[in-house]
Amino acid sequence: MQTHQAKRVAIIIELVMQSRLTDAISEAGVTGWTVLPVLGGSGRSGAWSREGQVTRAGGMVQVVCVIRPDRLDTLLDAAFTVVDRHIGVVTVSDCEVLRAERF
Amino acid sequence: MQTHQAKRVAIIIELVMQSRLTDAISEAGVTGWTVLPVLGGSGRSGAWSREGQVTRAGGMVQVVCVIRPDRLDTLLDAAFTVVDRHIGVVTVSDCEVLRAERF
Amino acid sequence: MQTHQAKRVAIIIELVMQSRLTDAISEAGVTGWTVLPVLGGSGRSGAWSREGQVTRAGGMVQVVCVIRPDRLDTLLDAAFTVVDRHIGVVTVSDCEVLRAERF
Amino acid sequence: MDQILSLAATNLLSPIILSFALGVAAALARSDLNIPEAVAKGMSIYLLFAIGFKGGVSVADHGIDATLASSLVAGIVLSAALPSVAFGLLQVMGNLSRLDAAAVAAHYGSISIVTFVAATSVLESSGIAAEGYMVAVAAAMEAPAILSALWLISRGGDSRRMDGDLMREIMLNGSIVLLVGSFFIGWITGNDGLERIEAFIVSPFQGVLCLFLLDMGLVAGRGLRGGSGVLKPGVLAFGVVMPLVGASAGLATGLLLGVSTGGVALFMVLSASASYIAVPAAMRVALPEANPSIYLTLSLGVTFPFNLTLGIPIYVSVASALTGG
Amino acid sequence: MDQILSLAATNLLSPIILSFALGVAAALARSDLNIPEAVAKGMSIYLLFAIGFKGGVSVADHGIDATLASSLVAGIVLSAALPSVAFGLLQVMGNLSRLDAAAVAAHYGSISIVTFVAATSVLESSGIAAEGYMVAVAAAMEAPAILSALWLISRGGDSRRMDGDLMREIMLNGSIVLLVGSFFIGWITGNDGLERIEAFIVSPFQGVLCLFLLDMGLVAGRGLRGGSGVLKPGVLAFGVVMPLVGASAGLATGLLLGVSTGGVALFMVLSASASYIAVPAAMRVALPEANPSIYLTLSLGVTFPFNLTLGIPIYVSVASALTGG
Amino acid sequence: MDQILSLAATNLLSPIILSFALGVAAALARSDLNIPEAVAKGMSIYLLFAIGFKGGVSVADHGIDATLASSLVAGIVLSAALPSVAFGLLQVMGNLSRLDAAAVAAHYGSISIVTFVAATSVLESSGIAAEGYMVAVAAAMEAPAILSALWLISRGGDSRRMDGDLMREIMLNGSIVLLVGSFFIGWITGNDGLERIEAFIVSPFQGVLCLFLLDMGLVAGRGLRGGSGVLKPGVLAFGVVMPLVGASAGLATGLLLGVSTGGVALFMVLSASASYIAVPAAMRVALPEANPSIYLTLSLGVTFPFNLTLGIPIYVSVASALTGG
Ligand SMILES: Nc1ncnc2c1ncn2[C@@H]1O[C@H](COP(=O)(O)O)[C@@H](O)[C@H]1O
Ligand SMILES: Nc1ncnc2c1ncn2[C@@H]1O[C@H](COP(=O)(O)O)[C@@H](O)[C@H]1O
Ligand SMILES: Nc1ncnc2c1ncn2[C@@H]1O[C@H](COP(=O)(O)O)[C@@H](O)[C@H]1O
Ligand code: NA
Ligand code: NA
Ligand code: NA
Repeated sequence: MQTHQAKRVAIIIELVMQSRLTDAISEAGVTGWTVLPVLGGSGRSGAWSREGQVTRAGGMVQVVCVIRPDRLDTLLDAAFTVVDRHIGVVTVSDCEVLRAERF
Repeated sequence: MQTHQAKRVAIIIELVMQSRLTDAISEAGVTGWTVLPVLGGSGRSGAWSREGQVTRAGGMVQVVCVIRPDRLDTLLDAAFTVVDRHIGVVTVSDCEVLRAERF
Repeated sequence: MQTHQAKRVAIIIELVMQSRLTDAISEAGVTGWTVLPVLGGSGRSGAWSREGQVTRAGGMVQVVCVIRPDRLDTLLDAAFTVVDRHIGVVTVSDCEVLRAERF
Repeated sequence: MDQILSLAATNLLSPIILSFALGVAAALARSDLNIPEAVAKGMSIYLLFAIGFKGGVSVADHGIDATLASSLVAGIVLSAALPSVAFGLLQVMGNLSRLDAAAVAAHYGSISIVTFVAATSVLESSGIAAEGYMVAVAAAMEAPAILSALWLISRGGDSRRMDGDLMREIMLNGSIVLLVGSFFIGWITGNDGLERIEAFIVSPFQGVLCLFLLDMGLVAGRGLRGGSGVLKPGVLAFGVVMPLVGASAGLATGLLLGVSTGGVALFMVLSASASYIAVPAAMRVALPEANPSIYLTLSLGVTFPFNLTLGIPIYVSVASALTGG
Repeated sequence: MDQILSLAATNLLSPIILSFALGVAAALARSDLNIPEAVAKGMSIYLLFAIGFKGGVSVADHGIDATLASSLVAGIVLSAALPSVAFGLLQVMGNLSRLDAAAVAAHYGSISIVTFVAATSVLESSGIAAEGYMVAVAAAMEAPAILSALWLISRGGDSRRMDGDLMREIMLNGSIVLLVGSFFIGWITGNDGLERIEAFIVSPFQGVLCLFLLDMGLVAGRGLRGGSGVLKPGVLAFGVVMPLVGASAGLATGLLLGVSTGGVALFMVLSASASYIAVPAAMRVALPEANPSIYLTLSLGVTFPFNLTLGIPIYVSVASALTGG
Repeated sequence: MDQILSLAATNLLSPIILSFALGVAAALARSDLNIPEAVAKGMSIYLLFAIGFKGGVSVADHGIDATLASSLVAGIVLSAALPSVAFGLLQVMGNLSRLDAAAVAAHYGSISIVTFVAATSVLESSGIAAEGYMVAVAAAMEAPAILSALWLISRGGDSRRMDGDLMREIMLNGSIVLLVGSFFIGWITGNDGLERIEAFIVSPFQGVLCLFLLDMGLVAGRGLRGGSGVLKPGVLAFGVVMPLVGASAGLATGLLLGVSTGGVALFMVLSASASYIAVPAAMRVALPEANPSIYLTLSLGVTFPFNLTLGIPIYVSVASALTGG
């Protein structure tokens, strides 16, 4: 089956910043992304977990964005303005996609 | 630690199509997969979110399948028959696995 | 934007083993990870699903760990001691990270 | 007319409708107020279980009416026939594609159980009785419309939309099974059973309905915010005209069958209401090319609020007037 | 015998059992009816809190009986001893591996709190009183069976299954802590406390139990659909024989201790029931090689339904007959 | 003093406080007892809806008091002014960075609605009435403190922390919208509305509050386990001193306004309590560099338990003594 080169960008970010992030990348012209739930984690700012949270303050989500390689820098620049001061991990990996006309 | 080459196929698809997809790939002889929840997303058919959904109609899931490279095409063909007319994004990436005898 | 090589390790493991796994990798000096929920799956031990589970016994989670390439083996060794006798799939893939000073 | 207005006013100022309005307002103002999916689903299970159970108990109480079987058949016929009417009406009023029109038509042949629940609670507070088996009629009306709509499409040469899996999913979808199942449980256990769980399924019912409608308001409001652009004026108007057409069909059916005032009103409500759970799910499988924004916005954002606020009082008043109830 | 039959009939036609049956039927028919995990967990927390609290209030009311301490000890002994019986019985009836047999045995030494809850509600509606502290006995019986089963395995030369973490997880698992905690809260606050929250923990209890058993039925039905193939006839039969064996041990214990009719019945129920929450979790950690399909299908798909439908009426009738209650 | 002690004792031994204690104990003992996020959120929605609705009904009942407007203004002023007091106090008592101090200060200007709910339930069981509009005052006090704290930071030269989006999120956050919305629904529908949903929002209220506080206890206990290390003694002491300072400001305000005994007590409670939902979320957006462990542990792990156990009885007793209520 025919596939096409693409980049997969995964951004783990606080729930409160999610809409700011997706707004920023939409403005940069990126129209496709998926948001995955995150149960907990650990990093430089300590460990946290979703269990029994009543507050929006503590949660995180993962925003995944599959994109044409030549658009990667635009996306990263846009994402970085939001992630910059905030907790968040950004990873980029290679992947291939079916139905490339969609990206 | 000894690792082995494999392919990681991730398919984002509508909840209503999940069992049809996993049925199709089982029939093609693929026996291992994992289903991850998806909170929301955006694509050509607009943005959507899990929040307050009462209906099965709106949700999506991500089906992840780690597979031996030589079985990739069988899997993609089987998946494609289901994904074809439907909303859905299929990505393939390289990975390595421990305990390759399991795949 | 400047990025740095890293490894992304994803471990699908039973819920009851999650804290044992994260304890083991912390002890090996790994301080960053993220836990993602899993809805269901299928493997050699059959298919399962989160639906209507009242018991802790049946669930799984995915623990994702982004790490410097030179630390990979330490991580895999630590993880393996826990995963060994248990259900679980471990995959490793290449990725790039922003803000490498965090890893 | 006076009765309609006074009933409408009472209805509009009930906690139930105001909770719905609060939800719509909060969503339109982009508040982050939201009810977790699991809790909303839990409440809908509660409502289905309670309404089914109470219907069954009422049948146990009053015995099977001669009209039970004919009402079930009438419901199935209504559900199967209304999509053609809707499809025709859409051809006149909007210029949707055949696929979109068929998908919309399926929704209006089927029913919205929350509209039904809201109507029973208006009937109750107006002291109007209805046949307990109407919940079984509601369940019977969920599915036929889907088959009808797929048949409309297949006439256009596009077939193979339906398979065994989909058929089973439609016939055994959770809300039908729960409604019918709890109806039988209520029927079997009767008043003894009701007494044991009354404090759970009767007393807090109205309150749960408030919170559930708050959530429906949030969902409808979000839908309106996102989807309002996709609806042309003609299609929008369909969302208000079709319920009235459906209600008329329901009225005729109810009068023909000779059911009680409440029964006639509920036949009107069922025919007037549009599905927003079972049918959208089936459409995603069978007609993936149809645009969900159109049918969901229409059903949930236009017709549901219309029925909830103005429709139900109209239907109840008309049924009362024409049956002398 | 007559009493057993009439009690069984009443029990089988109660909303609770019918809800369970609805769940099983829906799952076997592959309906998509399902109750969200969070809601099911919420209901189980409610049930544990309510049953613990009411037990505590009853102790506050009637004072500590001289039998409290001896009942707790007896419960611990039963839980520790029954796995050996089950293990032996399995060696005769099925030909499971030692690991699988030990895992199954652990489940039957421990208890199912929902079975206990269902039994208390049968006792209540039959007007039979029981000691309030029986919920504490239930809590005490959760864990010892696990240690026993691991000891059975370690005798076979396979040790190092247990560590401090696992021990803490078993002893402080959520349901034990909630049951014991709410028992003490009920004891401390007594009838004053009960009055304040009665409308929450007493009146809607039966109704919540219905929905919870609907979910249990769905889970059991799904388990049966997937796991029925793994159970050989001998093992299947064990799922019905072992409860009767356990109940006999519970009967003897209750009679020896001289507790009330209800207390004897509950000792029988606890001994007859098999865990499906705490023990499976512990087995996944300690005996990961044991096949979960076997012990879950047996406990949830065979023994739980058996106890719920036939077992409880039998145990209650026998207890009544033998205590002259 | 005697009254304080007896009220404190009654309070400490209520099912509500004991449930909270059970949660804290379970978390400290590292039990896996936990309440699913969705269920906890569902309960908080229930509590907000019920408390808002009942406040509105009480206003419908007693008419608008002349003090309504002045109480709202006073609430806003208190919420805006208290952060400066807290900021100053922190400079004396702890040596937090300016950012951390400002973030903490924002929490103490704002309010904890659960503390408010717990206080109304103590007032009720002591037979002390309060103005129904106090829930509107509570809603009005949520947000101003955030703006105040950001202004404290911007004085230090660090600005651009606030934008339109954040402003909307703060003003229209879910709990404010639900509280104010249900307040108006209660006001509009009055006693008629209340009668329809009383069995849902009044009778089970105390019981739901128990389970909700069990969850709060679990969260607070986990916070204490993880975050206790980050709090220096001076900061810890602030968590007990600041509520007393806030309560004094609330007391003065209440006496000045001439509200009822219950009203004065609630002004004290609101001023003494610290936010743990709305403010932390805003701080993550506006002051991401501030350490969440500090402000969450302080607010949820120190001040919340203090107010719940000792604070409320003190505030109610003082209010009673000084108003002769
Ligand atoms: N190396 C890592 N691998 C995977 N997830 C990470 C890693 N580091 C941080 N995270 C995630 O990002 C969150 C915030 O990280 P930090 O900003 O380092 O506290 C953590 O709670 C984790 O969920
Ligand atoms: N480029 C992308 N990257 C990540 N997820 C995507 C992308 N495009 C689409 N999706 C996901 O697939 C769903 C359907 O996409 P579409 O069919 O384009 O509407 C979206 O709602 C997203 O969840
Ligand atoms: N090839 C695979 N690809 C993705 N997930 C897998 C695969 N094999 C197993 N899994 C996941 O790991 C779980 C346990 O696998 P197993 O130990 O093979 O039963 C399954 O239920 C799946 O969630
Ligand atoms: Na209809
Ligand atoms: Na047992
Ligand atoms: Na305050």
